[in-house]
Amino acid sequence: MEQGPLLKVENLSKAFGGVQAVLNVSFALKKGDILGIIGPNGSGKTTLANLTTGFVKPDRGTVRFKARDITGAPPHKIANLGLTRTFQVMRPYHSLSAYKNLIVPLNSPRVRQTRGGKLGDTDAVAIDILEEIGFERDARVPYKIAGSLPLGYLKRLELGRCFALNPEVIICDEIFSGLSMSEITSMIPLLERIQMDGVTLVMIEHRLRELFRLADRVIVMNFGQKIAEGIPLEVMEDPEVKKAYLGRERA
Amino acid sequence: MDILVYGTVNSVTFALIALGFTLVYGVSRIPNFAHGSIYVLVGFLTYSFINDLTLNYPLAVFISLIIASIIGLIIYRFILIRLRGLPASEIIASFAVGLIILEGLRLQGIGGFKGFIGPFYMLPNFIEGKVCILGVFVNYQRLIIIGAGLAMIVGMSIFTHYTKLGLSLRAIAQDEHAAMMLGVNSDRTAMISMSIGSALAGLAAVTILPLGNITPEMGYHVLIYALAICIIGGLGSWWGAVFASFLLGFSMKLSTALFGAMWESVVLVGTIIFILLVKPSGLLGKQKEFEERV
Amino acid sequence: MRAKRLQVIVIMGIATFFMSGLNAVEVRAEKKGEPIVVGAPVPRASAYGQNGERGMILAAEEINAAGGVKVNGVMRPLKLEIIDTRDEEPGVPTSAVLRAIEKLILQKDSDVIVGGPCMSECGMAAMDLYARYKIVDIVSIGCYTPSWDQKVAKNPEKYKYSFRASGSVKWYIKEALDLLSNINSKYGFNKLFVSIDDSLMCRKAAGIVEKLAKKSGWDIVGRDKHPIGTTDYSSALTDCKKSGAQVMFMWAYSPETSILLKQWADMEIPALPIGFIGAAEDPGFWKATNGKCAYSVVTLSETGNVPSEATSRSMDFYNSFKKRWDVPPRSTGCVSAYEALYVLKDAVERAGSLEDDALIQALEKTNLPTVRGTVRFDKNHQIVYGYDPKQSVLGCWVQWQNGKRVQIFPSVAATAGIKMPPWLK
Amino acid sequence: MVDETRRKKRLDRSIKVRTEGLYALSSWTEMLYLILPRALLIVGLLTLPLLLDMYWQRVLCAAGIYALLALGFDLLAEYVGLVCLGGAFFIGSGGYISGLLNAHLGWSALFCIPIATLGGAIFSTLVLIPALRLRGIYFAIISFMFPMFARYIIIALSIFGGTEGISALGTLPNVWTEIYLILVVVIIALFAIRRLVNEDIGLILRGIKDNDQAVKASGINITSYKIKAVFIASLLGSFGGAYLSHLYGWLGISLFAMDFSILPIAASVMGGMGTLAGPVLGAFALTPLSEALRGFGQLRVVIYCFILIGFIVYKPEGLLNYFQRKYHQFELWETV
Repeated sequence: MEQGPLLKVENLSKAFGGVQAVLNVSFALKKGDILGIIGPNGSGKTTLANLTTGFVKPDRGTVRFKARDITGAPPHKIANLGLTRTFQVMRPYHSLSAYKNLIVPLNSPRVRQTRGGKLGDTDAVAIDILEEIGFERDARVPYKIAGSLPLGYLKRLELGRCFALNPEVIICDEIFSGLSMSEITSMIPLLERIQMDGVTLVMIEHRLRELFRLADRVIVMNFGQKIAEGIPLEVMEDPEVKKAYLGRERA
Repeated sequence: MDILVYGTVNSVTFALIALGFTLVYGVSRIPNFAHGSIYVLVGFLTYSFINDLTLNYPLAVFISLIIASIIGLIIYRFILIRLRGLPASEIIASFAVGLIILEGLRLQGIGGFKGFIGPFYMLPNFIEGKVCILGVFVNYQRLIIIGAGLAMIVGMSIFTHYTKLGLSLRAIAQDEHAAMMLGVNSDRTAMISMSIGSALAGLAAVTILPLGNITPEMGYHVLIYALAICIIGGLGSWWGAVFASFLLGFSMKLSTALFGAMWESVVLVGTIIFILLVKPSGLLGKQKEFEERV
Repeated sequence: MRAKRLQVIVIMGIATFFMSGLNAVEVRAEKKGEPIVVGAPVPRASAYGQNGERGMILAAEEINAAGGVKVNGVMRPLKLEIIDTRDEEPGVPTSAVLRAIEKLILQKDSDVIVGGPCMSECGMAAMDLYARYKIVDIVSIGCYTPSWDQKVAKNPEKYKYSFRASGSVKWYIKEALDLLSNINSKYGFNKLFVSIDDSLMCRKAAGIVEKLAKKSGWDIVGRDKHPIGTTDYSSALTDCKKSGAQVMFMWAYSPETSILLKQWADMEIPALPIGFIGAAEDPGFWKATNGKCAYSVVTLSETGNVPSEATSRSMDFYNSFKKRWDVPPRSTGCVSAYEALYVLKDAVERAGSLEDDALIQALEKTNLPTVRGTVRFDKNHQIVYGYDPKQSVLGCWVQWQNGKRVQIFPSVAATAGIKMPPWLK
Repeated sequence: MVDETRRKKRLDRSIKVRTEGLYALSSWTEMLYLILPRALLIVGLLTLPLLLDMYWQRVLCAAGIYALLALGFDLLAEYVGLVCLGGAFFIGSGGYISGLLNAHLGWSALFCIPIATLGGAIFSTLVLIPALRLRGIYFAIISFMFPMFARYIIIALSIFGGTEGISALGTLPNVWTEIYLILVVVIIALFAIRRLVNEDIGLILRGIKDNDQAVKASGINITSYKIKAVFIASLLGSFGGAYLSHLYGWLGISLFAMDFSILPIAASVMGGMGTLAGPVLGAFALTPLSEALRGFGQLRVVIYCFILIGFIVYKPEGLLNYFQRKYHQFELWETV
């Protein structure tokens, strides 16, 4: 049976001062999808993520999550419904050890509910999650101070922070950026596994080749507007998209 | 009419007081809690130069301003430079410097220094006399304040837009790291901003103080006014500060006229709290400022 | 290495400071009996405090020079322990002031406390401290609140340790009204303009004055409340001129009042300024206003702050104060603090000991002729003010005449009559 | 001056390394090594009053109040990221509530203090809630304004005793209750808060300071956690205020004095920000220092400020971090 979309965004717009960061963007997300959002720098991708997850209030438009209007709701409420995100700029709680970073989401109302109000030993739960996300327990990586971890682990930690929340949707904001090829290669199966666990992913990315291996569908943005949507390779043939990307390269 | 004319004078007074503070904060993100003390110090210095050393008035003013800017320089060079980025330490250290100045002015009997105790320290008016504007008597000193205030605002905006030094100040204010990469020396600029800020405090003092008496307690009031205006106006923004000065100047005059003078302070502090709560970015603050504050 | 040396220097510097700082203000005395320690809490940075402190030091020096206080045949010198309470300064909580007083009581082993604190909030709170430590105190600088003697009246047993040698606002208001009546009967003036600082205390006090003045036949023809810090009074003065007032009654403590009086002279307002004008009390006021304060009438609270022949000692006090400090006494707190030590000496000598109950009884029976009259305390331990120097102590209203403050009221102590400005006829 | 061929090297003491893992404790010396500093603090604070004369006992009472404020300040500043310059507001609300209850209803001081502690904390937290979304210097300045606002309101409306305040309030039963009440509360508060910051709530608060966005994205309502933290800090302050008003039997607008806002911060900076025990130590060092300087009369404040600036500039790590380093590490010179 056909289900309604999990996340439905309609006509979102936001202007900062005189700059129209996002204009009339709509998209829908089905459960189990991996949706890619691409576009040149400054095309409004991160703002779109901010608008969807409640960090910035839209000027116009609506966001519906599981048929519920969450437009303008505070971020923590949206997160508790199961829609969360990673951040482009990695800022872990650097004075804490890695697993302690997960204590924060584990204390959220959502986790408490899904685990029946009983958390037990949160530290143990946190370490389990980290191991799942690729922290070698034997090498004592989960116990290291977050500030001292290499970027690859930080990205995983960020993902783990979202994953600990038992989310239905994770919006990943440039999770590949700054990573080496081999790091990305090891990250892709992880994302796939997360998706298999029933988490729907939205990936905001610059690295097109890697994204296309994962994504079912992509949205292309330029100057705050959606210019194309479809199957990855087909979208790239779209003249608008070519113009947006090639035009930039020529400049 | 009364309210209009005196509200304007009041407002320009506030603007004069606040501009130095805004400059320093805008450029170096240092809340200079010694601002009020420097203001008072310049008042007393000028007084002493005129009365004890019998210098003529403009010379006395000039020397005091130089001293003020040197003090600003010293405060930054020897104290604040080591505390950049630690707001609590910056506040404590600059407040302590301010206290040293204020209490030092009152010390008695050290090296024959009598201490500035009592209410009789006044600076002479530049020009005595008054005119009638819109049916209200205004003395020349007040017009001078308005003139000085306008001159300062215009002067500062020319300075920050068209001189190399001013541009580097603005660069630091907008993005410290980028400016440093472009070869602007952040410490040197901050130091200069402190010394200009202190001189501006002094300039405010010599134009405003002839209207009344100089007492060390004024240091605290000046500090509070400066804080208030900068917060309301949006830090680092000239026009914000000017606008906030007018808002406060008039709301205080109005509250005095409507409810009596004891509500003046209530209105002052109430306005600050209200504006910060309702519009945290300050009246003219932009999104960047908003993100910084909330 | 360098840091080490710096450390040593700093530590040594601090140590020297500590040693030199101790006993900074000890009044030299001949070594005979053990000294009587008089704790003196004083806000040293305020004009009133500084003034009171000078009065006390002068008195202690005089008493010690004359041999000290005779207790049971032993001559014991006075040792004044002055402590800076910093009340009247912004940001200082009353608890810090009280702690300073506790230092005097507990650590300096003061036998009695004389002097401040000035601020009413501190003064009232200090009474409980004196009751707690059972130590006699004579309030003699500031703390004019009428609640003080009410508090003693409410619980005389508990607060028996507290005496007040400085006045109460209540009496000063009565004095002001009597002065007004004097003027009324002498010049036939009956139109009053009231100009005050817009502060709670001034409004309250001026309200009482207005009410009582109306009763004694004055017309209140106009009012002006100016916010503290006002620096232009021309509109208020214009109102005053228009209202036809003959007397401008003022209650203002902000220093900017000097500007008001300057403008008063410039505009030749035909109303005599009389009142509680903090700024005009200062001997430097004439110079500060370029002589434009001439004719204004102000109270200095205590006879003796200006030359007067009210009692045999008034002139002596004025002269020796001027000799000791190079400046004439200022006003409030000066004479009372000076006298308080003599009152203490007298009471201790009569009691023959420093034991509380004996001392309190002796103080209650005080009947000591001194600078501003005869010191007596009423049943609430409040010094008795009045117009007869043989029964009570006298206040002091002066007028600025030819660069000097000249006493014009109470009549017994007056050295001149009121002069009217030429533009007031 | 500085010898270029040598440099200072710091190494952990071996016992520190051995005692780090909690399960590895094997000998009494190791236990002692861990317990000694804590025991020293508790025993030191509790025996101090027995060694001091009455005046210094009173100073200790005041130091205790500043210690509570400093503790609250440190908690808010270093664990939540709220630099609160409004300590006086907590003192004032606690002091006024307790004092008014005592003066008007005649309840005893020992009964009023707990009520006022709770009441004052609830009141000041409610008032501060709208300001909680502000950050950094903006929160600092608005919190600095609140005590002044309260003061002006009391003066303007002439309520609660107006400018003169109310005196002759009930005091505590005896000197020993006075001093041990505050010391015990300080010790309990210190250890309770040290414990708290290592619990989950403490981690979340630290998370808010480090990166509030991520905390929001983790489904945590940061405002409610900030409120909790402010409530805890204001509990400490309100207790201090309530206690103060009964220590001297007085209440007045100077309960909102700037000293109560500024001094605790100085104590925290001096003691070592973020260590919790440091600010307490700082308060117990700074208050007596300020009293010891009274001998200088007016010079006191000037000298005091110089010492303070010296500390901030030349020993910015603070006393506690310095001692900690000396305790845990040794230094040696090595040639380069």
